[in-house]
Amino acid sequence: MPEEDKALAAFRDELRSWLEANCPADMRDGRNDEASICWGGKNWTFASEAQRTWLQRCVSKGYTVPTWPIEYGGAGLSRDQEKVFHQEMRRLNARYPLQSFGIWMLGPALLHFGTHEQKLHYLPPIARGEIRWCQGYSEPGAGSDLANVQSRAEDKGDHWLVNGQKIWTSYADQADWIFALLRTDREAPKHKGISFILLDMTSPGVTTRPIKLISGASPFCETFFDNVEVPREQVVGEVNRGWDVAKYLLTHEREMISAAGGTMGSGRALGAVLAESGSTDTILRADAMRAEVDGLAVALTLERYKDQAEAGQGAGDASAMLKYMGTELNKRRLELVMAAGGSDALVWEDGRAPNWLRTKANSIEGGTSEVMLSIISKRVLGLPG
Amino acid sequence: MPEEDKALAAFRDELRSWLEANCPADMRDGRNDEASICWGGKNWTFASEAQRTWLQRCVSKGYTVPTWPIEYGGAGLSRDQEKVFHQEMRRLNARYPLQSFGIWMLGPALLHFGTHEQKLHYLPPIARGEIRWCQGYSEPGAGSDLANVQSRAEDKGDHWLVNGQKIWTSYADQADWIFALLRTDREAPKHKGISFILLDMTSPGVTTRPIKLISGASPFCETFFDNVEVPREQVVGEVNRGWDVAKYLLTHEREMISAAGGTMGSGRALGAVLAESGSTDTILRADAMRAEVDGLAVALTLERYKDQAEAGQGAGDASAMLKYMGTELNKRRLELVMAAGGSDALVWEDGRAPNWLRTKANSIEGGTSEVMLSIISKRVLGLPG
Amino acid sequence: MLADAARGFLDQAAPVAHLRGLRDAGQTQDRALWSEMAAMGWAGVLVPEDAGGSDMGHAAACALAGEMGRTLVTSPFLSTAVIAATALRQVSDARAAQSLARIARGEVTYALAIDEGAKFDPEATQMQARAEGNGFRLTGEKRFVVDGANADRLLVLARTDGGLTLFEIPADRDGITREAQAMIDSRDAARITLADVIATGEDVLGQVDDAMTVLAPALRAGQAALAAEMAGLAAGAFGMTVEYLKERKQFGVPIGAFQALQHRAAHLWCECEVTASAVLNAGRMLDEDPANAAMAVSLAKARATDTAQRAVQEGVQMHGGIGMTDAFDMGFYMKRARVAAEWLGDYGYHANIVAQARGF
Amino acid sequence: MLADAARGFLDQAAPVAHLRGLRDAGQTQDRALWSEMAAMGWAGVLVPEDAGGSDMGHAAACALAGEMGRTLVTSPFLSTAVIAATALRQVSDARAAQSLARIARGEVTYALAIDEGAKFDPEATQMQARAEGNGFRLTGEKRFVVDGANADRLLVLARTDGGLTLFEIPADRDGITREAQAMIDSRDAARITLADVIATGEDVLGQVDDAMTVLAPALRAGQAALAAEMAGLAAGAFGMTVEYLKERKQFGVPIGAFQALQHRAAHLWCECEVTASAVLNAGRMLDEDPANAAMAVSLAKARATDTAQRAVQEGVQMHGGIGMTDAFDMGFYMKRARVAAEWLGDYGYHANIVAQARGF
Repeated sequence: MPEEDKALAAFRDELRSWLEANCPADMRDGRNDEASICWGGKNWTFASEAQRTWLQRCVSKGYTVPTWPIEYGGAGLSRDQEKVFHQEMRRLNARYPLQSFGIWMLGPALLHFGTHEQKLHYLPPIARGEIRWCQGYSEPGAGSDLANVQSRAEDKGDHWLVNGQKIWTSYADQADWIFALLRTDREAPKHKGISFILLDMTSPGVTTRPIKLISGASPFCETFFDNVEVPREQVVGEVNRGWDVAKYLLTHEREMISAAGGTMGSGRALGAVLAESGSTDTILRADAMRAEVDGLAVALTLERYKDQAEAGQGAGDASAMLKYMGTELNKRRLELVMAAGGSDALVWEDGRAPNWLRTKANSIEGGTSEVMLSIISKRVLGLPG
Repeated sequence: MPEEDKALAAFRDELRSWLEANCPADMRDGRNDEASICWGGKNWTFASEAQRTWLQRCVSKGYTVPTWPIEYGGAGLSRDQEKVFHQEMRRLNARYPLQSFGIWMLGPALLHFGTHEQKLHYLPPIARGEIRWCQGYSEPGAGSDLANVQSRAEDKGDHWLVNGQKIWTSYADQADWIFALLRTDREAPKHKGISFILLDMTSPGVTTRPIKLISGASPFCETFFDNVEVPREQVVGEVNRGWDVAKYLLTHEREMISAAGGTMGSGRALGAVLAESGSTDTILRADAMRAEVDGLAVALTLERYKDQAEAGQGAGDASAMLKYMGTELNKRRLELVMAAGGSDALVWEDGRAPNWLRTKANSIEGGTSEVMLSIISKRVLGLPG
Repeated sequence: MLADAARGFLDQAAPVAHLRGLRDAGQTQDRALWSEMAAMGWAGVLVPEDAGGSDMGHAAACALAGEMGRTLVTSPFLSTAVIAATALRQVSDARAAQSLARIARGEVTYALAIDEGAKFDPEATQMQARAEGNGFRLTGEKRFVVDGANADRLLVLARTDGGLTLFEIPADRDGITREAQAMIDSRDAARITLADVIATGEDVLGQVDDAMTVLAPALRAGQAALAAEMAGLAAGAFGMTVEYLKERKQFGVPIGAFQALQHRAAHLWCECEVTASAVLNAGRMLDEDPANAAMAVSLAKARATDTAQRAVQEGVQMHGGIGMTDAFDMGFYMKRARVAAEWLGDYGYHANIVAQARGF
Repeated sequence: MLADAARGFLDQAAPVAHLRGLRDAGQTQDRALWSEMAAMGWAGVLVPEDAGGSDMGHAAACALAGEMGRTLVTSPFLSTAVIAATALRQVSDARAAQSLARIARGEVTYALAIDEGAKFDPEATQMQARAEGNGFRLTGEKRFVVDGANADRLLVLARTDGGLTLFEIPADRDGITREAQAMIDSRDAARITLADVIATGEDVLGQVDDAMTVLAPALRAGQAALAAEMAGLAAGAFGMTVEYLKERKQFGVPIGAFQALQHRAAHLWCECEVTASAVLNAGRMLDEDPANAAMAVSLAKARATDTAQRAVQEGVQMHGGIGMTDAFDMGFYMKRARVAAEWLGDYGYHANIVAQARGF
């Protein structure tokens, strides 16, 4: 066995022992639905003692953000180690100890664009689940035209004065801080006058209003800024260059959302869903077979792109493909889960319907499928217009 | 029974007896493939004595063009009688005695736009299968932009002088006459300077060259006009208003092509194809079931639009729907026939492959599927742009 | 004509906001609305004239159902005026005539209790109707009984010694427990338990051990009308979507100017047109040749299920974020399309009937 | 690296025009081209180094097959260098080693004779191998024997007393009649009749009654390489289509500026990328964990079949009339995609293997 493989095997052994010894029994059910997720934050109420214990133990090892550098609260794992980490987590059917927009979105942005001071200040509290972040990108009426930012941050010398409105801010009503795109130069072309700014949601002048969705849940809010004062240094990257940060994060977000569909390879096979339903329906079976074939292949594609990213080839515009294929697949998959469930799945309390309806937003949020296809068409294929 | 129904029943009885007595046994195999069709024309060689007899007997009753007026060689049937006619033909599995672009295309154009003299002159020879027509619309490089007509007919007083080139002229090498779109005013806007002109293919200066297709067959030609002189009166409709005739015929052609897919309801069910193959493949079966459901519904739609046309509501732009759905369906259907046939169908002599490949042209000729969708989008739905 | 009049009435009396209002109030029926419909002859659309009905036939019933689908009207129309009325018409006795007359007057509502598993499958019925004296004792559980929580009377399919038997009983008979389910389409569906419920010979609709003579025509009528409702639903969702494409602007132009959306909208319109043909054909066949209408009905239900799902999926996607909000109506269409897809047989169930009729 | 070099060579030596030339000349093989490939180590890609091979593994074989798919290269690569070589490698005797060496030198070509019906189904093999003395007598008919008219030797699957047995015999042995079929993809496939053909124990590859130990790995290797060829074919057809979208003008603009076509092209690219992942994974699994590679291989063949068909259908449609002409290359892609779809198991066959592995 080459030296490298030996080191990896040793890491696996050590990790496996640690997980066996430290993951509470109640955290080994593999659940990842709304009710079981630990989001963290100042106002977080743990659903169980096991959830609290599991978070604390993972924090102590840096396992909430395994690939982040150790000095920012991570475990500094390599890509190969990360794969082992996920494999071992799955082997134990362990829940993820913490999930958050801080981990998924702001963290990567800060790691790429932030100053050392910003990283030291903001990342560890994210890794520890102490500060919960939300994302302020979309504005009413802007839709897919994300650069159409009207909310503005005026330069008042030592602070920014923020006014405007955001929409589709996920869990803004429960978040402690928000990272937002704000217009800092109204004269510049659309993409050139935007900055990426961090705001404390408890600042005077910030209010939120949940938006009720067709699933009955309210994961999104409208967020209003009324003369909010924001310290000057809370800009990430250069002033008026926030669109660069946003683009970077959009790519990241696409990969994240596509993972929802892409994890099918490791998740629950449609075969099990179908077998459980006892259905002998030819059409349903054929559709599920196709979806399973496609799901496995999309999952492999996600892995392939992650490997390429590790090797220094970022997915770049191709992340639009992952987002598009992953979310469209997830919609198909949940349609099949509903069909397999028959009338049982049509009752709210059954729980399948909200998940099904939630998937419909996957191909809209973080850039619609249509926007993804246009990105591919123009930037990957080089088609005109 | 109402008076009307009684008359129809009497017509059915009479027709049934006539068909039983007159349709030769060899013409009762329901075949409609290339090898069995009777196209007629000056150079036509009957494939069998039965084919000749069947044509002659039908001509004597006007049954080659059952809905045309009697004075032009038809049987003057009403829409209800026409339905009965097709039902009784199908009941006997009778072949159609004659098929031709004269019947499908030029006839309807002349009935609508021609003078009484033109009708008397051109229609009866079509009905009798004496003159075979082809259609000269497309030009090299014009593609879907049919009004992009470069071939021109110059006004020389008593005659037109025709120069240019047509492409995709079906069976031009076997046709006696051609109806063509030719530019008669080079200054006018694109759609305004075109005339619909009839040409004798034996005129000096007309040459044809067959185009070999991927199916191995050559149903289409390139046709060249080199200083061809055409008598002045051989224009249908007004000079420079040929686009009106063309549009009318395009609608007609769409319905005709869509019928290929649309007759599935009366044609061979995919179930029989599948049963014969002995396949137990879930995917193939499910796809065939879906195609059968869709095929029956498209066939009903074709009937519904024909009924509306009879009631005075022309299908108009909606014919684009019939064309689009019919041809796309036919492509799906032949893909399934090939899949059911397995490796047997992959040998040229088996005969299924040429039919399969031929269907690929259905969604291109007579206006592509994309053109049909754009027509629907703009003219039916009123979407902008 | 009928459809136009119905549309005019429903646009006023029962737009989607009416369903929203009922839902927000925690209700699943509006008896006053049903009385108005009855007064217009809708409740009696399939009731013979001598029983006080308008006897307009299945094509007309489908036309009404289509209009109701367009604005997601909640009413006992399908369960009572279509399914129960058709079942009762198969029986020519005075009691049935009386029941039909009450249906036509809007005085009584019905629900059809068949399903016991998660999928429509009448032949799999296990509910026991044990013979006792001159009558029966019914025991078992029915699921997904559409309109079951509000209905006055139930049509219950149960297994007797020699086959299946259809019972017509009041919904409040001793031993019956009804549990209203919170359905995603905000309509009435119930889980109904029968514990040793007494049924006499008089409660049998049609003949003992021969439910299908009465039930099969009723099911076909219901399936055709449900297909019509779904085709109307698809048209309603599609209409909303086309309007939105014309008015909503992105990147400075109406999104309906984007060719990719144009072609998808055009395709969807084609699907709606083709489905409309299948639905019209089903209604016509039920009126003209009911004995041979099974394939036509299944064709309509299969096509309508498929088209409605496409229409709502494209509807939500083309509306973007707003389509996902409860404040917007598209979600109601999506949820109803899902429930209607399952009721009285899903796509696969009906496609299979078509396939068998076509020699698969 | 390997793929880039291969592409450079094939673009010169075997563009689609090469296949067209063979077809127009009524031929289905080019032995000179195969010799060149052998000289580059391609014929021995799966032959051990001590038998003179380059032993580059399945991932490399798939990479080569992918490049051949791109320009529809006609060669004995799959039948000989992949399938036969993998079968022979399962046997560790001197004869097999000798055969492998001859394969690596490009001296001998093989064809795999399994199918007897219209669909791939090895277990359904009926060809009789009757025991006689120390040997066998083979009688029966094989269909769709790819490369069978030109091959020097045949791998024949037949039924022996206790199961299936794989025979490795010269194609010109007494009693063998080969009938070349005019295939739509203009390649070699034959119908082969065996009438009382003598086979000795030496002709058995592996053990009597146990064909699958040798055949199964060979089939998986062939299926993976065929999937790679189809993925390459899809990429080739797609590349032609994208170029055409950029250059062809209609209504005054390049047709690639029409958003509806853009989105379809973008979708097709996504499908190609996803299929590429499945193909890469199949090659890797065959190299790293061959015992557990079955699902990965079937996943690749299913995806590649689906993607290739999409690519050629969109390719013909987007090219309009010209795509239908024989003078244009797209038709060759369409016809090869159809044949490759059937060879070694179609979409349904492989999707079913995936489904079973996933608990369906």
